[in-house]
Amino acid sequence: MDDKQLLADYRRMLLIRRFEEKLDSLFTSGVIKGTSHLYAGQEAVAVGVCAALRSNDFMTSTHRGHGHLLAKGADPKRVMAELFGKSTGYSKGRGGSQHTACAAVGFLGSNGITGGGIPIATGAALAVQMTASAPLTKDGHAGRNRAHPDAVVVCFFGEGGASIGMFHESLNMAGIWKLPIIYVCENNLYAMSVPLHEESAVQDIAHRAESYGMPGVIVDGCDYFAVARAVAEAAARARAGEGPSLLEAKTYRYYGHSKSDKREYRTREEEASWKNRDPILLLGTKLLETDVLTKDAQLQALHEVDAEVEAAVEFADNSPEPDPAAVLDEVFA
Amino acid sequence: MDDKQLLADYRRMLLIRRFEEKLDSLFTSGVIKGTSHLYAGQEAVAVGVCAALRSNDFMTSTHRGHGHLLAKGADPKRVMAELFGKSTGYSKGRGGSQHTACAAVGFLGSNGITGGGIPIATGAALAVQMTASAPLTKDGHAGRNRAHPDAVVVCFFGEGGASIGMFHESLNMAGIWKLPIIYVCENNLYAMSVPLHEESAVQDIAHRAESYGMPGVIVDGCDYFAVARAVAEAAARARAGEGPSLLEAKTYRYYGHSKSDKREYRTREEEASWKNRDPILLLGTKLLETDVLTKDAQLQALHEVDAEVEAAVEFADNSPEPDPAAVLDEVFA
Amino acid sequence: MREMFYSHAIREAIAEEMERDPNVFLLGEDVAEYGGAFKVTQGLVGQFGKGRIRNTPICENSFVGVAVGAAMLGMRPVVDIMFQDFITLAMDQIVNHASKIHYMYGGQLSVPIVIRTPAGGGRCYGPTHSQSLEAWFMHVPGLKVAAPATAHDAKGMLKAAIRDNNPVVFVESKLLYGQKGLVPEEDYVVPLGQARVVREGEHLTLIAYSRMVGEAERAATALDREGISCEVIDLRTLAPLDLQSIADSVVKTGRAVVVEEGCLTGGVGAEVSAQIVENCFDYLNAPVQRVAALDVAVPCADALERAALPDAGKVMATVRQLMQKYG
Amino acid sequence: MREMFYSHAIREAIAEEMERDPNVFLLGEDVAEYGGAFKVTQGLVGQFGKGRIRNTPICENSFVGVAVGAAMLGMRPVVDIMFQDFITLAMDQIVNHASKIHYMYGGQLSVPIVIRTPAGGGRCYGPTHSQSLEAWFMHVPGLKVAAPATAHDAKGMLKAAIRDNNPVVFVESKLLYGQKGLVPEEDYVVPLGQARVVREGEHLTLIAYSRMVGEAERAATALDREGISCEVIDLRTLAPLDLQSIADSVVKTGRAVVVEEGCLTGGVGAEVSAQIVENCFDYLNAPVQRVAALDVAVPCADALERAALPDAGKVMATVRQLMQKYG
Ligand SMILES: Cc1ncc(C[n+]2csc(CCOP(=O)(O)OP(=O)(O)O)c2C)c(N)n1
Ligand SMILES: Cc1ncc(C[n+]2csc(CCOP(=O)(O)OP(=O)(O)O)c2C)c(N)n1
Ligand SMILES: [Mg+2]
Ligand SMILES: [Mg+2]
Repeated sequence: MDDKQLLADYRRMLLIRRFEEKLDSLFTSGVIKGTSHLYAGQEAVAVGVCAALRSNDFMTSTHRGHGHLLAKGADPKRVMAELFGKSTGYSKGRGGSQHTACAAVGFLGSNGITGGGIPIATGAALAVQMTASAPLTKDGHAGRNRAHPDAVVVCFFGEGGASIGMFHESLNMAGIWKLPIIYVCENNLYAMSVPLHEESAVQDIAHRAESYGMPGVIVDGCDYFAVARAVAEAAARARAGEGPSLLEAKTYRYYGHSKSDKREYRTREEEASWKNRDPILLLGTKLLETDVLTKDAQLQALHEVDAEVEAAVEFADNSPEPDPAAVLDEVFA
Repeated sequence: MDDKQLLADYRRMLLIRRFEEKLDSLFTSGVIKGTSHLYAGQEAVAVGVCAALRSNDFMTSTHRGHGHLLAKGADPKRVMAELFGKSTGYSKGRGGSQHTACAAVGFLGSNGITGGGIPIATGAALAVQMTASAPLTKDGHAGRNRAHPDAVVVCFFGEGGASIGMFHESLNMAGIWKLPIIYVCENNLYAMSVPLHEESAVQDIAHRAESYGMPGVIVDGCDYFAVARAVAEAAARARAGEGPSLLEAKTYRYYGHSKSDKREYRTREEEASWKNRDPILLLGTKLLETDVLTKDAQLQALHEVDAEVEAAVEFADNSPEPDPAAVLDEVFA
Repeated sequence: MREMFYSHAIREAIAEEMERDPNVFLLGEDVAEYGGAFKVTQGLVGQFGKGRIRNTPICENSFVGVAVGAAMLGMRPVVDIMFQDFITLAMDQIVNHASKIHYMYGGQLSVPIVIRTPAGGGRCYGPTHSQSLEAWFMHVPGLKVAAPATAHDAKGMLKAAIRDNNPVVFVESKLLYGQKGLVPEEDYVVPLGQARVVREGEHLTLIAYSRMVGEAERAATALDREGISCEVIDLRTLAPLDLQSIADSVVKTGRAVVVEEGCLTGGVGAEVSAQIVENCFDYLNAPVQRVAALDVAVPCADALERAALPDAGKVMATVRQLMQKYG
Repeated sequence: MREMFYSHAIREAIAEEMERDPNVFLLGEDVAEYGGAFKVTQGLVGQFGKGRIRNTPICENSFVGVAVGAAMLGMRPVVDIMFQDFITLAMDQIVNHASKIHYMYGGQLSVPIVIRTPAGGGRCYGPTHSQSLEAWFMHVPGLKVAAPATAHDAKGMLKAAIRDNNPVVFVESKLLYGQKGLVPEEDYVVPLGQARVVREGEHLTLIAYSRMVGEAERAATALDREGISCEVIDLRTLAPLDLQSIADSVVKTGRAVVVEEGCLTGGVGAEVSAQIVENCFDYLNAPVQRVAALDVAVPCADALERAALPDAGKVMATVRQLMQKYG
């Protein structure tokens, strides 16, 4: 990774953090309705993954999708607008936090159903593989979302999502068909309030990879470099036709599961110990140490992302409400 | 195992074989309608499993359930009557081959949905565990099917059924809760026409046990003794509160998947090689060698089971058709 | 009588039944310490422990299946499906197993489970967290479907459901959880299968269930001032459906409008309408009408969600139009 | 025109669309060498190879999800659900994903998939292999539901479904597979959403789809001899429903009976009945009636199965009764 990318990625992690902190206050103050699941604390995973991807690679996400969206290159303005329920949001206000896609950057959707994105990602990888093995002569419907024959698909899910049948079913198919896909489990120790040991009899999700004939790798989800390295390897494997990988990133979410969560199922000490290894802090320190970043540049980055977040809020705020008369538009394609 | 049980089990395996052979001809000649999945070839699994169980242990089964039913002690007459669609069948003709239960012997049903019995078995094991840990003071509804606190549950499924999400979801729960259950995968190499390597990226289903924190054991499904030994160990584990086990029995079905199957997806050579290690032949030879069985007793056993099968057919044939006017009976309990 | 939240009434029903019958237990995601997504079961784990208030991993089909298996051996599980939208994942165990086991195994086994599940929109949760899918379950023989509209009924019907020997889909309402109602001090049960006349009227029968009962009442109150007198019926149970109560009212008023929060096409209203026509045709002075959600995924944005979902205003508009043409 | 089995017409439609469009591919259990449980896709693997005629492991929800994901990237998967009963396992991917993706993601992505699935009883397969659950899918916005009754329509509608940019649940019939019908030589498409007048009549409209169209025709022929003239309408597509064709006929005859193989309560007939009442009330001379399966799991034994399922005889009985009272 060159310095430019490192700086950009550091900035991207900051952006995600500040975006989520802003959201938290917008929710608390009642400006935004509905619900939301904040990504703060897990930034090194999303940004580390994307550091090793190409822009035309694909991604599916979860209920906790803002970080993934922003890391993949979605416009914070339109993400924020979606959260505000405005017509300028990526989903035109119909989807909200849990149902935002950004096809232009290959982001195939956040997903309100735990595990729901896993088979979808697997199918996207199948489309990529079929496109690669037999270059298609005709365009797909509207040709908009054509798979590139050398693309890989990244599929995010939580360790809670690894309990649902779709995890097993999908990894099995990917293993049999040797699909170009990287399954990334963000193990943040809790599914809502349920701790890992009540969700799974084993503590490492990555070991399940053996059941599907693919490599399983555990990485430190607070370490941007570790994540990027592991994904680069998995992506190379996938592009070489060697099939899928399962990565497990050990990580932690700073906020409650959703806005109504008081976090009574975990201790403030546990939270503090994770915050000691804050992914942005870790990367920043490293970049300062290696002179990629200066204190000044760091401050400037913070100012810039704050401005970007403010601009997003302003954009969202000033955007028009969706027209209720158009509620039935686009039910069918 | 004492000689008496060995002889009884040998006879039971013969009974299953002859029962299925009879069924095949009844289907071919059009006497029985509907469909059926014959168990011939896999007898050492069902009977070996039951050799290590107590009569008040529980069992769930699959679409291929006749062998399991007969091994668990169901009456061949009433099984046959169910296949004939008669009112004397265990399910009063409503269920047929794929939907037969025999609550009296703890047989919780054959099942038309691949994998459908896996969570049900897991729930039965939970009932057993809850009964054991907190002896219940009141009877359940009608009190008929009460769990015994020291019971174990055996859950049968095929390697094809190990692909469905319920396999993963259920074993995960059993692993977390340390339930008294034995999952027995009968790996007969095909799910209908689909060979193992198109169903799974790995060839041994037993290794998946690691994903759920339970032991996984592979046994020769043609070897009655091997199956019985493995189940005895797993049952002891379960009764001691040490939790679930996954057993994989490598086996083979002699007939096609169902009556319409011409077996074009496998070779006659492969079939012949498995028949060389026929489970009944193997056990018979062993029992003859060790003088548990004599040639005369063997011949007599064959006559007896044939008579039993004939009696079952006669019973079924002479039993009354269900009354169409009663079609709505028992929709609700 | 005490004033009580709908959600607390449900909690009390569970607690009382668990006290009464050691076979009753609860399972689902986050039901223990967290008390469920809507805090309905909060506090129960302190009283009954984690064995009987049992957190599950995220696996709707199989934890419903676990309940089915446990029920077959005499337990009486109460399963929590956090949002009704997730019941899509459990359709196999509900439809192919729970609903059929008693009948298809010749009456040897039964499946006394209750599947509690909050339905409906109005909270800007979006397409996968706002659906009302209960109409599907009316189409499944062997299932009962309950959908109480008040705290009183929520408690009484849940107790009836837990004591029932059959699988019951128990539809709750996210927006009703926070509404209060009067609940008797003493032990009581509201039998499944009995509708309730909420309000008497002459000109037209409004038929609703769950949250839409309140909207129908509001509409009736407003329409009264316009000289249109509506009888309001709360179905309470969708299966079995209390046709007698519906017919008694429609025979009297000659007009009916069915109100539901689910999508119009193929909804509960279709069945109710068909049964009214089959049984009261000679008494009908007007076509049976339906007020329901538009046939669209429930959108997130407030303005869109309000456009998609039915409410008292839409009920009034439909009734006015009907009375104009057939009054 | 050629005489052709319903099953072969389906196979031909798939083959032609796969020839025409390289994005079309097939996936499901045993679809390759085995040709599917009912041999519908037999031979296709020889023509198109295992990449495009793709066996899957047994995992209905996820292989439907795989189709959804592939479709989002421009493929046009045709998914085989071996028995409609197993679609219960795939409800999440169909309802929460396939049907909603286009709308809920703001129109950025679409999901052109076809889910082929044989429904119905009559083969003594028992409760988990005989259901007709298509009514559920009418209740899901964003889905189309097709259910052809003839070889001609099976081919033409499947081609239309494959070319459609939306998810289509394509209901086939186990008992129709072995029936022959005339199929044009040339390429043709039967658009989704257009019903067909099978037979003209004066006194009453019989409305049916899939296998029940034949039963309705048989009933109509027999009733003709008794002086009752029935118009028979084949809905062909359940969603979108061709209300115009239904209304045109009912306005003419003044009476309607809806016939379906699924269970009565909450079935397709309920919706059709409700729409007829809403739109043709002033023309109705009799209550709309429904003929459907009894509300029971389809039992295995022949005598019980026949008692549970509708047929021409039951249609005739209902019509006679109706004409006696409202003739
Ligand atoms: C099928 C389904 N079941 C339950 C839920 C409710 N739910 C939303 S997020 C969540 C926990 C997910 O945990 P995990 O996968 O670990 O992701 P995390 O929230 O920790 O990022 C649950 C239970 C859901 N959305 N979908
Ligand atoms: C959910 C579901 N999908 C598909 C089927 C159709 N089906 C019945 S048996 C079978 C193969 C099962 O294979 P396996 O589990 O290995 O058992 P075996 O038949 O080999 O004994 C299939 C696909 C079904 N019954 N249920
Ligand atoms: Mg988590
Ligand atoms: Mg097999």
